[in-house]
Amino acid sequence: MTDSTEPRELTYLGAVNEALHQIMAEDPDVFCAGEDVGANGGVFGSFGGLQAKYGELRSVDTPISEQAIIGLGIGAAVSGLRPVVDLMFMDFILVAMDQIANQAAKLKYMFGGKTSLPLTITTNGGAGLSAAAQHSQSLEAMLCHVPGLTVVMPSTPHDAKGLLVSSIREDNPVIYVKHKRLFGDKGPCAEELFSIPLGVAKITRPGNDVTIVTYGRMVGESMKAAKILESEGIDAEVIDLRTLQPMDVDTVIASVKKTNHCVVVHEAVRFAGLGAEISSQIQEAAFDYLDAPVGRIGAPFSPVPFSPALEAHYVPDKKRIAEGVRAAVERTSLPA
Amino acid sequence: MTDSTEPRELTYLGAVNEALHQIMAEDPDVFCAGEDVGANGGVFGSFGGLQAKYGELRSVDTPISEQAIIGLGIGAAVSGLRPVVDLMFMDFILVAMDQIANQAAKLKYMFGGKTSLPLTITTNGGAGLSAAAQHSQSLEAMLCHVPGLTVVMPSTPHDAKGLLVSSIREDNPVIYVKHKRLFGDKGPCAEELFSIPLGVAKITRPGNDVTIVTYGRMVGESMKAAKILESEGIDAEVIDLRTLQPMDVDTVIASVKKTNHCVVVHEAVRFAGLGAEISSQIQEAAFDYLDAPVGRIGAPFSPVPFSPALEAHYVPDKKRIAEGVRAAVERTSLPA
Amino acid sequence: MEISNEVLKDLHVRMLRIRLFEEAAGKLFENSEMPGFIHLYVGQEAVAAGVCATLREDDQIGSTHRGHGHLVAKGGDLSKMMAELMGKATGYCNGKGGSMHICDLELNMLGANGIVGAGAPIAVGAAFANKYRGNDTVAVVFFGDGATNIGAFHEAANMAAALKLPAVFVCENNEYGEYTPRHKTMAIDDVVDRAAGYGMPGVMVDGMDAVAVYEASAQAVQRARAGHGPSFIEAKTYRYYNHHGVQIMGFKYRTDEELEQWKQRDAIDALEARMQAGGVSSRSELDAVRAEIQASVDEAVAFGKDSPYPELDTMLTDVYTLGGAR
Amino acid sequence: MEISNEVLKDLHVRMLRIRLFEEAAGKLFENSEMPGFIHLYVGQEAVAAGVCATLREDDQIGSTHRGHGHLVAKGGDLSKMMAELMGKATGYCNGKGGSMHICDLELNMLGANGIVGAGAPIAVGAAFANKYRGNDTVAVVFFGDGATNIGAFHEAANMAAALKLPAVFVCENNEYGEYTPRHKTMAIDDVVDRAAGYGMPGVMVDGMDAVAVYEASAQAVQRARAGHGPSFIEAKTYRYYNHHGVQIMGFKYRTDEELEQWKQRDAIDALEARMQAGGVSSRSELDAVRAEIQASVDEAVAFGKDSPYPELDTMLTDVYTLGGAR
Ligand SMILES: Cc1ncc(C[n+]2csc(CCOP(=O)(O)OP(=O)(O)O)c2C)c(N)n1
Ligand SMILES: Cc1ncc(C[n+]2csc(CCOP(=O)(O)OP(=O)(O)O)c2C)c(N)n1
Ligand SMILES: [Mg+2]
Ligand SMILES: [Mg+2]
Repeated sequence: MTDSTEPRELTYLGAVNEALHQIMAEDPDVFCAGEDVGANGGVFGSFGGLQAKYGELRSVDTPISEQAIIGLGIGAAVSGLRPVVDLMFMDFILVAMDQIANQAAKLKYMFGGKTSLPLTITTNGGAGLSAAAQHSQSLEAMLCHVPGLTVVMPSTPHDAKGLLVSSIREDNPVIYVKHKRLFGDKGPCAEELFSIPLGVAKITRPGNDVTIVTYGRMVGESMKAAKILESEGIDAEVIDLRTLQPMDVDTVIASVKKTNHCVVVHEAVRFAGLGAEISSQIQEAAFDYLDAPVGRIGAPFSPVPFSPALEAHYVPDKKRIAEGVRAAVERTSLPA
Repeated sequence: MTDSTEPRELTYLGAVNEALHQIMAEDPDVFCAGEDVGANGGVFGSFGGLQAKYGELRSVDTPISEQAIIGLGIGAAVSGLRPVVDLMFMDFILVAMDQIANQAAKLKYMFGGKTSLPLTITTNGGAGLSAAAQHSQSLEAMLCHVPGLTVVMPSTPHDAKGLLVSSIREDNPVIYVKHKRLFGDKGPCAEELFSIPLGVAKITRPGNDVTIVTYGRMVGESMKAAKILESEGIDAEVIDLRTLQPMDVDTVIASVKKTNHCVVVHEAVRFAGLGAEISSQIQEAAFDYLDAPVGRIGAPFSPVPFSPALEAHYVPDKKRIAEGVRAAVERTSLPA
Repeated sequence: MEISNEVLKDLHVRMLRIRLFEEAAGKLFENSEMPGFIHLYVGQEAVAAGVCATLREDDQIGSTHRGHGHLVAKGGDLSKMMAELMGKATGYCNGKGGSMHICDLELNMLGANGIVGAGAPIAVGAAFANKYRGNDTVAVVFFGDGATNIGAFHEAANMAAALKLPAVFVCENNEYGEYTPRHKTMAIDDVVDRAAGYGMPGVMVDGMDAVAVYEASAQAVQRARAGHGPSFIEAKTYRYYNHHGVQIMGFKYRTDEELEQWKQRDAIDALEARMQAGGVSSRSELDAVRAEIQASVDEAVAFGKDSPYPELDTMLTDVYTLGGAR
Repeated sequence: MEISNEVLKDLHVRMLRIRLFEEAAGKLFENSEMPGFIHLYVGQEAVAAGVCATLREDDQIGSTHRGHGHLVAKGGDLSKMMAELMGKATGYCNGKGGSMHICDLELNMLGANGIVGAGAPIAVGAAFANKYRGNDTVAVVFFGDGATNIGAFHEAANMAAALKLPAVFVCENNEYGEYTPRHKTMAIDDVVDRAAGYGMPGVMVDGMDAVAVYEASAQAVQRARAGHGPSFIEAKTYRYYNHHGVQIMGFKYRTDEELEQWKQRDAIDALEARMQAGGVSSRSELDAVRAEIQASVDEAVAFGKDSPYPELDTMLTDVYTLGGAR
């Protein structure tokens, strides 16, 4: 069953953990590996209880060796298993980027299609915890630029569970990125094993005046911004992309053709961020529908600052989003 | 002296080598290090003759250790030297991405500004030699997304020399990317040591009907396309960005305001490539001047294929560029 | 260890198949009938042959940029190989991979790799899958001396030891990484000195002696099969041709004399001498074997030449496995 | 080696400065007066103190995520440190770096590092600069036991040995990487077993004995200064607090008994006992030293608390050095 809507509540991290428990019960080829993933259940708890239930071979504590962790997953996936390998922080993809982008992403193609690569890489991205420049990044644009990869970023407990199940069932390398500041967020989530198809965006709030395209933790901030805007008479449609690669551009374009205005919001650095791709695609496919340029809201061009006094202003929030949307909507009335 | 135009001809690689010889003569703090860089002068010859002239300490053969090669450069730069460290192929930045993007790019900021980092990373990018998926990539978009980095891609012998001199003199980490298929290209290049400022684009061909924004090897292909288009009555302005980060957006915007049409051309994969950033910025700054969406020409969404039969169609060429420009220009006449 | 005549003949055939295949590939490359980069295995045949002769078909091997020899030794189809090297649709990778990515997953040859050291973690992943499944399959990791300096290799070796995986690490020490002699890039005399740091037993063998390699590999493979974890083998060997391509003499980075000295100890010559001396095969029998292999190489060349290039519409296939999101 | 009373007193002060600074930082963290992650050095003081006491100010040190101790031992300003940990404008990094990036380039402390192993190649770069300049300055690379499993560390160690750089590699083996015991992540008993693979001399010392660390370091530093290349020191030690933050007892990954056993051998207690027994300092003299250091720590805390947060307009400065293209 797909997209269940039962009322039970779970935290975002609880949903991830439940998905792992259920899919490991279902499929003996699924195992988890990473630093502190086994006995300790992961530093954030995503893998809690798995080793007790499934043993050390299916819940593996690895050395601090990000390259070998990804390689372990690649080799096991080529051998027909369905590994879930963990990188503690998204920033650490840079340590293992060769294995991710030169190996996992390309093997199938380089081998003329003669393998599949059912590998899931889980990781934790995003700022807001004063974790400073090397533990706070949102690097999804780099990953989406690499043919062969699939990139998923859930925004709710329900999506966290359903998208993780699909990621693990996917026969391609998937990078599944949780946001650290969503871990404790509660929301409805069905108890049974269910999946949400990858590559399908969700209209989180229908609206007519402007489209806000976003994902991850910025979905919540965008929803708050939409509420502010509503009180000002601006009816925003909020689209949660959920999967960034492949991207559900059709849903975005259909929305923009209706609203004629669009703002893309992400936490990542704006320059060469995913907002640029989305903005360009909208322009290409809906040029004549746009009453204003597609706005882009993202982090400014600096590393993530440590001090909470700075970081609070670094990460986009509902206020900045609302401002950006206002600017986009008001632009219509400017002289052309 | 800047932007000299003496008539002597040099190859692209010869210009690089000459720049290194001259700047090492001028500045005793400059040294080169990398795999086969010393005794052998680099596998492509960029570093030829340096060890004979400047000795083993200024022209260092390193182990096959891309992370330590970049780290060597960072540590030496923090210590006040001006290292030039080499990654044989641009694809190998992925092996060293932590040192490049988490360390070199961020140290100054994380340290509250208390250091400068005069590090140049030289490398060789681009497809067209049947070098397959791991030796043919154009990964500049990833680098440009990282605050703290500067990215340079010369298109001619003259630029190769002048931009390398500026890169080495720059007090920030610069990735200087040569294109493998330009190595043997000959062009005018002044004999004396000269520099070309980073961050300044060059209008390679002035024109009135459409702006082609490009860089690296695609400059030559775009110039050829412009010639084809000229015969069809389309007068293209070709802009060679030369430096991608910081990007000379002003020159691009000024041109688009004049031509009202724009196509961005690069060899990199289109999705989340730099074309997206350029297209978005144009849209944001010149929305009302655009008669058609900004076109983007780049590689399709696959790894670089090995077979010449496929690769020849993978890399954009003058024909594809001309087609893209035609589409952009003709778009004006479509019903809005 | 008792070495049977069958093993000697097997080693001979494996080595000769590599040698003749590589000589042919080199010629095509010199004639510009082969695109891209090729890293020939000639000179090092005893290593791939000696190791692969101790393996079962289900045992996996991880390879390097210098991978032709490994695939031939594992039983690779010469025609599909030659076609791949020429970028043809009939090649192992349908022309998409070429020399640096050639593979046969049915033979459990997990692919050459263009990134030095990167094949090691992947092969270790295969070793993990063996342990996971509780079978007694073994994964062999081939790598050069230069590769032991790169992080991915180190992580893979340590991971295999820490998880006690059924793996065998085989270092082909040909004393150079591209054009840089080994002593410039590591401060140890023997690469095998690194084994102790991983907690693996390590042995050094003459990589020009296929029998010695066979014996060392048999022991290491047996150890891995029995669940006792990984081992390290350093095989001292030499490549006859240039790092990349064919050119052989007149380099600055190594002397012609050095090359000639190694060729004196050519592994195929040595084995043929031993077989003749031991009455295993006569000269004419050996020649017949060579002729047979040469014929199959010639066939492979013809197959490659006659094969079509891939159709343009295959360019964007095989990026993803279809189904699911794709 | 003759250990003078001055050295003993120096080691004592260095250790105590770390201990009291860290205890204060831990309290602030527990009271939510300190943002982000902190990795306390308490328990390991003998290592940083013993090593840094053998260094000159121009000698560089590369550090880790657990870097406060290294900076204090190198002579760091406690007030600037405390302010940085609190994210204040007056901190070492103007609040931009925090605990994981704290540094003092004037003291040649090249920065804590949030990426395990990543500080090693950078420190090796500093060692290269020393050799390049022909001076006799030495770079020390601190790293944990867990860090020796990551590629960057391996490459750095090998590079230093291959280029014969003036570097000293100091492994602080506290037997855990976060919550995973060392024996799960490497198949060797002693980390120092890795030294031979790099061609470096290696020694193992009791990391709870500042004098032992001092002696080993003095020798290694001397060797590096004299141009004989890098050495490896493994110091067996223990962290008293949790991997991150403060919580101390009741964990599953290690027992309270194990912790208590290590605390019996506390480095500061041991040195104080030795100093008293040897007539170097009396209890009351030691207490006076402690009181003085505590006062400077209290001052640092007050400084940190009273300091302003960085102004918003500093957010986008310091990304680049201005001039040239910027
Ligand atoms: C990460 C990486 N760095 C550099 C290269 C370029 N390169 C290809 S082969 C090679 C030498 C490898 O030496 P070794 O491991 O000893 O193998 P050999 O070529 O001697 O068989 C180098 C440096 C590469 N392919 N990948
Ligand atoms: C590349 C990387 N992987 C993982 C982490 C998360 N992490 C931070 S500290 C640590 C443990 C390090 O162990 P060790 O080197 O022994 O140092 P210790 O914490 O014991 O002092 C880990 C895994 C990281 N910061 N960087
Ligand atoms: Mg070699
Ligand atoms: Mg530790």
